[in-house]
Amino acid sequence: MRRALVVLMAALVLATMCVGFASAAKPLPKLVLLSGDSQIARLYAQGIQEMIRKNLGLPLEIEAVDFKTRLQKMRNNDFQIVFAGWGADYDDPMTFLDMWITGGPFNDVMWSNSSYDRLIDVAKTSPDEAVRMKAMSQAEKILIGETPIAPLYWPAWNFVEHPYVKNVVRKTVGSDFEWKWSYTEGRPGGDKDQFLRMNFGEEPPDLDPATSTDQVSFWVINATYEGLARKNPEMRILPGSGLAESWTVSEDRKVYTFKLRNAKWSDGAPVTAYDFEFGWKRAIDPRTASQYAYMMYVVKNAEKVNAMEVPDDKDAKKAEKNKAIDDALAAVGVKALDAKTLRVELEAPTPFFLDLITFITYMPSPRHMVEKLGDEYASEVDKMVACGPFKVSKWQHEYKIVLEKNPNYWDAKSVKLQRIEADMIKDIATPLNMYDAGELDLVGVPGTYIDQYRNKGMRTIAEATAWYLEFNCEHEIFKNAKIRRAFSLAIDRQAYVDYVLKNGSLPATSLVPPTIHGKDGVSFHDVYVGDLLPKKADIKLAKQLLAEGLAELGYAMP
Amino acid sequence: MVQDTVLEVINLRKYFQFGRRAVLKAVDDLTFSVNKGEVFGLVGESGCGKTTVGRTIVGLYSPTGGRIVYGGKDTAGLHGAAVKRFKRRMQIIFQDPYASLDPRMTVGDIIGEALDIHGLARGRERLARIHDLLNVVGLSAEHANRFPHEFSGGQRQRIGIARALAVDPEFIVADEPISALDVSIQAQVVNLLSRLREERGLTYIFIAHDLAMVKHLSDNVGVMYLGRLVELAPSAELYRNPVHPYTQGLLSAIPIPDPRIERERKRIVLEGEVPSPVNPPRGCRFQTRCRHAKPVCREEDPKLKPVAPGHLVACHLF
Amino acid sequence: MLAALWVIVTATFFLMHSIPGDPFLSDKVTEAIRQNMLRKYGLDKPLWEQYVIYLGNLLRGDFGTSLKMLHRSVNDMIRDGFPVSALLGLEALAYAVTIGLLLGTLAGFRHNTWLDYLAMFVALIGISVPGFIMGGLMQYIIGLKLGWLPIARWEGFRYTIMPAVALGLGTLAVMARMMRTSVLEVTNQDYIKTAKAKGLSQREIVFRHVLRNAILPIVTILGPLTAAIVTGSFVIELIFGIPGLGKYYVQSIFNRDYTLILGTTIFYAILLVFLNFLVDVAYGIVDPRIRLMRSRE
Amino acid sequence: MRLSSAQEITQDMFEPLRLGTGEGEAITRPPISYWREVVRRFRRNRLAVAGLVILVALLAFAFIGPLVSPWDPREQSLFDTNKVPSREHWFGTDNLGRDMFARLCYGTKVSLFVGVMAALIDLVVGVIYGGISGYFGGAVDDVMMRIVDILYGIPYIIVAILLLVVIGPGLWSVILAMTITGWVGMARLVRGQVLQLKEQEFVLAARALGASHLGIILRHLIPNAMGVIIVQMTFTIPGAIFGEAFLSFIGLGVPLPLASLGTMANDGYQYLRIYPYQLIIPAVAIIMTMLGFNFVGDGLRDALDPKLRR
Amino acid sequence: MAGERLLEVKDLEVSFYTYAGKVHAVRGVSFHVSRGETLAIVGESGCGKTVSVQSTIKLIPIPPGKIEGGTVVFDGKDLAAMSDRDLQSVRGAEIGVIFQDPMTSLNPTMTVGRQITEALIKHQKLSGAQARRRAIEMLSLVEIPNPKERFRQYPHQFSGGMRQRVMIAIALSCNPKLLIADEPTTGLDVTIQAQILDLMKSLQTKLDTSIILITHDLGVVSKLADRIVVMYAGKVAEAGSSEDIFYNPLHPYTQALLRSVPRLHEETRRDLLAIPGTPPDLFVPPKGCAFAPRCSRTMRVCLDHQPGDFAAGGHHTVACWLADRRAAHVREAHAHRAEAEDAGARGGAS
Repeated sequence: MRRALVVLMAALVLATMCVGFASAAKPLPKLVLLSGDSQIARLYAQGIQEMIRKNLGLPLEIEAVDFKTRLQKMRNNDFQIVFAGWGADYDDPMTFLDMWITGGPFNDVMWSNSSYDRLIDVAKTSPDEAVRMKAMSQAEKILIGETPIAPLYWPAWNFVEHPYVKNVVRKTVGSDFEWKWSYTEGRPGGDKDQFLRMNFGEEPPDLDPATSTDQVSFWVINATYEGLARKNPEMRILPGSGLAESWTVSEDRKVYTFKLRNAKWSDGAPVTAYDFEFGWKRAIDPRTASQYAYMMYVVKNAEKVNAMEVPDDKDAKKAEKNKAIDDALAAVGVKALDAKTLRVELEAPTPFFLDLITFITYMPSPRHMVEKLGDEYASEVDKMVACGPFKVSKWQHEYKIVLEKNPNYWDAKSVKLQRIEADMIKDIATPLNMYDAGELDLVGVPGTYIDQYRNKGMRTIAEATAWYLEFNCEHEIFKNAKIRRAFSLAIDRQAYVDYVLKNGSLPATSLVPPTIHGKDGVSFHDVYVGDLLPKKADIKLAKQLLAEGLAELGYAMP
Repeated sequence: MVQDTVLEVINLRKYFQFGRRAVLKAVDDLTFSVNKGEVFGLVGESGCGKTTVGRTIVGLYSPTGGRIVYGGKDTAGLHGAAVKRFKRRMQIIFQDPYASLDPRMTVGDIIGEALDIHGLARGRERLARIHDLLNVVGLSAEHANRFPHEFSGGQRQRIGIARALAVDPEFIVADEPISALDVSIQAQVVNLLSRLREERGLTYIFIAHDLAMVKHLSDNVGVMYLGRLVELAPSAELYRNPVHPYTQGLLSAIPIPDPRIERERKRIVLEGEVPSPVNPPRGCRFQTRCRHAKPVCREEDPKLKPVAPGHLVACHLF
Repeated sequence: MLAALWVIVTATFFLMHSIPGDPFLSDKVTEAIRQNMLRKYGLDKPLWEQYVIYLGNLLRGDFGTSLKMLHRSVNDMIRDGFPVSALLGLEALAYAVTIGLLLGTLAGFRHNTWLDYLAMFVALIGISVPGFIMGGLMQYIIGLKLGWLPIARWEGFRYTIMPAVALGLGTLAVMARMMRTSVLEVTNQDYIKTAKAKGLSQREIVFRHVLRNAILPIVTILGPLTAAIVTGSFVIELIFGIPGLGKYYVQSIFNRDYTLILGTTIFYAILLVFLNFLVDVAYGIVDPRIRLMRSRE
Repeated sequence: MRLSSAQEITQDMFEPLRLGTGEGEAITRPPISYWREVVRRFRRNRLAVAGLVILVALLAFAFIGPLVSPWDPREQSLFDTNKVPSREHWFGTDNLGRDMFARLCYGTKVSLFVGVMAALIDLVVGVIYGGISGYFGGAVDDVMMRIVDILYGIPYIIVAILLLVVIGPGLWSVILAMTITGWVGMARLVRGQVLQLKEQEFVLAARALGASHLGIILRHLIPNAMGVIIVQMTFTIPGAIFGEAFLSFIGLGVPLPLASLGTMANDGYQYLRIYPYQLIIPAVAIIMTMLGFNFVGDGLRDALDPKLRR
Repeated sequence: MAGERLLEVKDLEVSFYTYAGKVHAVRGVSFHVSRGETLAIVGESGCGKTVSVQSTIKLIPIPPGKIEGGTVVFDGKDLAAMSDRDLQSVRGAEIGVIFQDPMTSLNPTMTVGRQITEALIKHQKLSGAQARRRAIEMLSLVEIPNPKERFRQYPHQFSGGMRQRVMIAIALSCNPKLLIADEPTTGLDVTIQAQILDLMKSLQTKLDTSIILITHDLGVVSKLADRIVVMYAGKVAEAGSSEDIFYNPLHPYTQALLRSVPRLHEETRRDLLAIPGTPPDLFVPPKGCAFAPRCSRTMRVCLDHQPGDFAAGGHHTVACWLADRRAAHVREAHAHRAEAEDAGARGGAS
């Protein structure tokens, strides 16, 4: 009897222990935020770290790595949370939204939502703007709701320029600078010599529009080339603003026919529709290996051709493969009907196509030069030509580049500026010192210097860029949407931009920045989406969601 | 004196590689023997190889050729523990009283190191031995805690002797033990060495360039020139009847601290200087400075041959 | 020498390829296009094959094309950048050597006086302030606030002064300290007493006997010091907007610009070897003992 | 002819004395070990003492500072950013509202740690490598020195950066990057010392006594080379601290949330024109560290080098 | 012999101020050199012989050295009162110096020729070519073969003996009235030493130079010296003619010194006399006679009172209380014992 009791007791104890073990939650693993390693990236990451610590009570480690390491880790899905950003390629919400479709090339978070995918597909193919806007706004709500990413802020661009600098236009999409209409008035020493001195910060790595990818090159190419259209200072695209005098669009909105104006390259050769066809196909040709080829994917068959296998030198079937690519290129939807007519056929009705034609990759290539020079094209001043308002007149690598007014430009009479001299000084403080000493006419103001320039005529414009945290949706913790949302809600976005960034950035209450336009040129965010996230942290809800999420996963609340 | 050969050096050669091709023949074909209980003096000017001979005998250098037979055993055949035993039997005293004592160690530890290496004494016994040894060389126990730089040259040299005595050796190579010392101190060390020889039955090789002191101390003396032994004789015989022209010149060069004698003395002044041992002259190595050099001297290397009982000379003149 | 270079090339090559990412990885590149680009530049081949190809090109003196500045060959970049870096470096070295030796000599002769302390303090400030701080401060104070010298750019002698001084300060300090020690040592040498006993004046002793001998040990470290100056120019070139080679040095790694990383590494390695050779020659000139040993061999 | 003051001298003083034999052997100076001698010489050098005081002050600052300061070096206060030094925040706050005093203590500690660890690793590797190379000489030495020459030919910055990017950021990565080629200098130095020492007669004496290689290395070579090694270390430590500052400048310094003097100076450099104190404070700390170690190093070298004895 | 006094040093006091304290290296030394004579200053290392002589032309490093007293009259000039600048015209021109270590006394980076011409150009205002001619002359005077070729060579191309010859050539190039030879043969082999000593002797007769020979080697002294000064612990122990010192030494130190070296020419083996102990540390100069602790005839007076110089006939002086008339009984007692001791002898280190 006694013995049985003892056994029973023992069994009971054992059982409770077992239960106890079973219910004892796993300890939380180390949480790591992957960030860039620049001064500013570290600072911003520490701001997040502190908010998570304060508002969620979770310790977050920062792993600051260099740019490429961070990208590779993102591509390899080797992260928990990463601090990332995306700048608009064109003025349409799609540039931010199609990233997150299942299996999208930039969907590093491994998030997948079929309704989202469907909505994006609708928005991509529908010719009806209203339908598109609705689909995209719904999609964004799903995205923010499930929180594979937590938008943080929409950055602002701060700069100062001397009062005599007039009409330097800053765009928010594509190339940032537009100097076509710039001039000076009241420069000490007179305005007879019309010029601007600025700092590019680095050498433009690639001035060939078909392959170029970086900001500085874009500035130069935007000034020295012109596409079928050029945005006016109000960012509108009007027929006749570029090399196309006019255009017609087919009924199904899939075929565009451009009529070119009489224009010349800076060496005197005429700019023809063939130059456009040549240039576009060159960007699409996989053998060119252009990084921005995907910008051309809206053109019919472009994506297919671009994905074709490129033979290497020793490939036995080299000729065969090359021919296959050549054949496929012929079927791409861009064709010069004659020297003055360009016909473009699209995969789908793409409402933002007219925005795309101002993009650098859509610039014409001077066939007569490129065929002669091959890869050497645009490597030196005498190895490139211009069809835009300016041409490169001096290029001291890694030091200085000088743009000069292009007398052959069709609208040369509108161009007042004779010359743009640009340094390539990477340091942050040096250009500011030079600006203060009158050695530069305009200069960007980095975040750390804002306090100093705030009262010195500093101006701020919003960028078409969003910064956000990406959560790895396959990570043991962050696969839980509640936890992701808890993190997102724990961030006090207003305090973050006011006290950490302090540079005029806006708290991101959704992903697509307000600078991106929707139907009829209104702000997509303001009109179609609104604030999906609170500007201030919702600590209570965040903590509750965290607790729920951790419980679901069987982790202990720290 | 017991005529018991304790050390035999047979055709000893020691060459040093010098840069890529040059070879310094420090010691070349040297043969002599040392009897138990005697003092064998080795003299010669700087660069003649006398220090190399001493260091090779105690095993600091391994010979390039030839044999060193100690107590009937070829030292080249010793291995492991036998080497260590050999090192207890034979010790060396160095020339430079400043460089031969580790400046970072106390005198006690310097002497104690010898005891430690051979595990001869520990703890209190070790201390007692050290004090004992200090007393033997005329220093006192309280000196054990001092550092070498606090001692004068003579005292340091005596510490060096105490270190050598620590392992209770039977044979000591004294490598110019007094040449760095002041005159008044030299006698202290020399007298100490003499006393120890008597008290402990030690055998010495006494290496020096000071012929007067070598003569004073040694039973047999070998004269070296450019890696060769040119003359070998009992001490008194050598000084009374130097045969080799070099020995004659050497003896004659030594100033005598007696003005009257010095004034009347006839000098044989050796002309020129010692050639480089890297590139010694052909034939007799002394021929470049020899007043009596004959054609044969430039061709043929003279062998050591007896001119009197126990008196050998390497010269074509005899 | 060649073996050393080979080791350096090999080590750098494989170390470099073990860094995550590649030259074409960017936030806006799709995987398909990236693979395309890798193929175009032969980076999809097995590593050893790339290595063999690289070595082959190297033997022909071809460093290849930069993978960031796709149109520029590494040879060109070095050809453009090095003369600038070299000029900057030489000017910095000139300041460092003249002022450093002067300070060191003064300190050595006025051992343990206020002059000694002052000179050493100045010298130590030189090694105590990191280059980027010193460069930035000079630019702000001398360039902007005082307006004495141009803030940045590389247009003529006036533009070189600030960067060269900022670059040379560390070396200046090392020079001064070594010279001080060396002078102290030489002044204690017997031959200085001989010179004094000859009735030479202090000045004659210093100029004829002390300085030349005191400089000897300094010549031996001139090689590594020059190398330090040349390779240390990165920060200074960055701050002063100078189109030198220094910046490639660091940026090429962040850009995963493989050919440029290797090109600059090899170039600097050769430069180091060459500088050390020059120093040997220089040493032979100032020290007759070495000269003779050489001629004998 | 001159006589001493004759009146004190009396006839009875002219009696022979029998003196004890040990009389002349007495050493009148108090016993001084080598190191005591060094300390004495060191103390005579005003700069060296000043350097030592600076170093002690820095250490005290790094370790006692946190006890005094009420602030946590990591605690941000986003509403109190960039506050100039005040009674509340003695050294002000930085761009995230962290107390600069607390951070400086912390940064000093981290920097000293980096410097000392780097120097220690250099020391261990350099002493072992240089010791073996120098002691055994011959072919071993040839091969080992060849390797050193090769390492010497590799530009240091490239290796450090490559390495840091490969193995990823971390305190130990930074230390490793500092030492990857740093030990070479120490190895060369130790080799030189050993080559010189092993021919010294006291080492020969130990060999003649039958001492083992290890015994000789431990008992004679290392203690005698120690002075030079220590001097070298006093220059390696600031070198490593400096190197870390440089790596910070290119974004490869110690990882967050750690702070070092280098990262702080670099942060502060960005604010030079608005909040100069944010640069000045860590810069002064760096300068102090450099000066401290260099003064001490110079002082030690002078104290250890008998040639400079006056 | 007792010609006109060329150099007269009186009551010279020199100290070195080191971090560890003051070293009173020279404690009231007086000596003189007459024209044409060779004065030997004998003593052990650290006895102050080099410092005394070098102080006369301020060759000692100042600081830490400091000349604290005494007069130095050379050829009618008070050198002690002269500034360093004025002394420059004396050094090298009127007083030449040879140092102990020929290996380190020549500038390794300057040709031998230039090192000789330097002084000639400076003091005799010769042109470069004249100086060169004179220097080559000097090289052949000191018996260096191929002087023209040697003129262009560097010191490391010379052997020790040859370098010492060069040093002599430098020292004598300006025809000085006085040559200070500071242990000129210490680092050399005996056969080379013999050559150098012969050379010095023949040059002295040729050039009629006075010589101060500083040495610790009594053998060297016996060959060259006319008069001898024996120094001990920073003071002159005994001074006199060569004969006085060698055959009638009065100071126990001189006596012991002479008996501590073996003599080559003696047939019989005589035990060496060892002087026990070590010279005093001049950080703490002894109160009485510095030699007292090592002396075999110490008296009570020796411990507390420094002896003055006692005249002993001619120029022979001795600084020892034994020379005091009150110590006559000790002298006599010793004379008896010494006779007895001459047969046997005491030995041993302690």
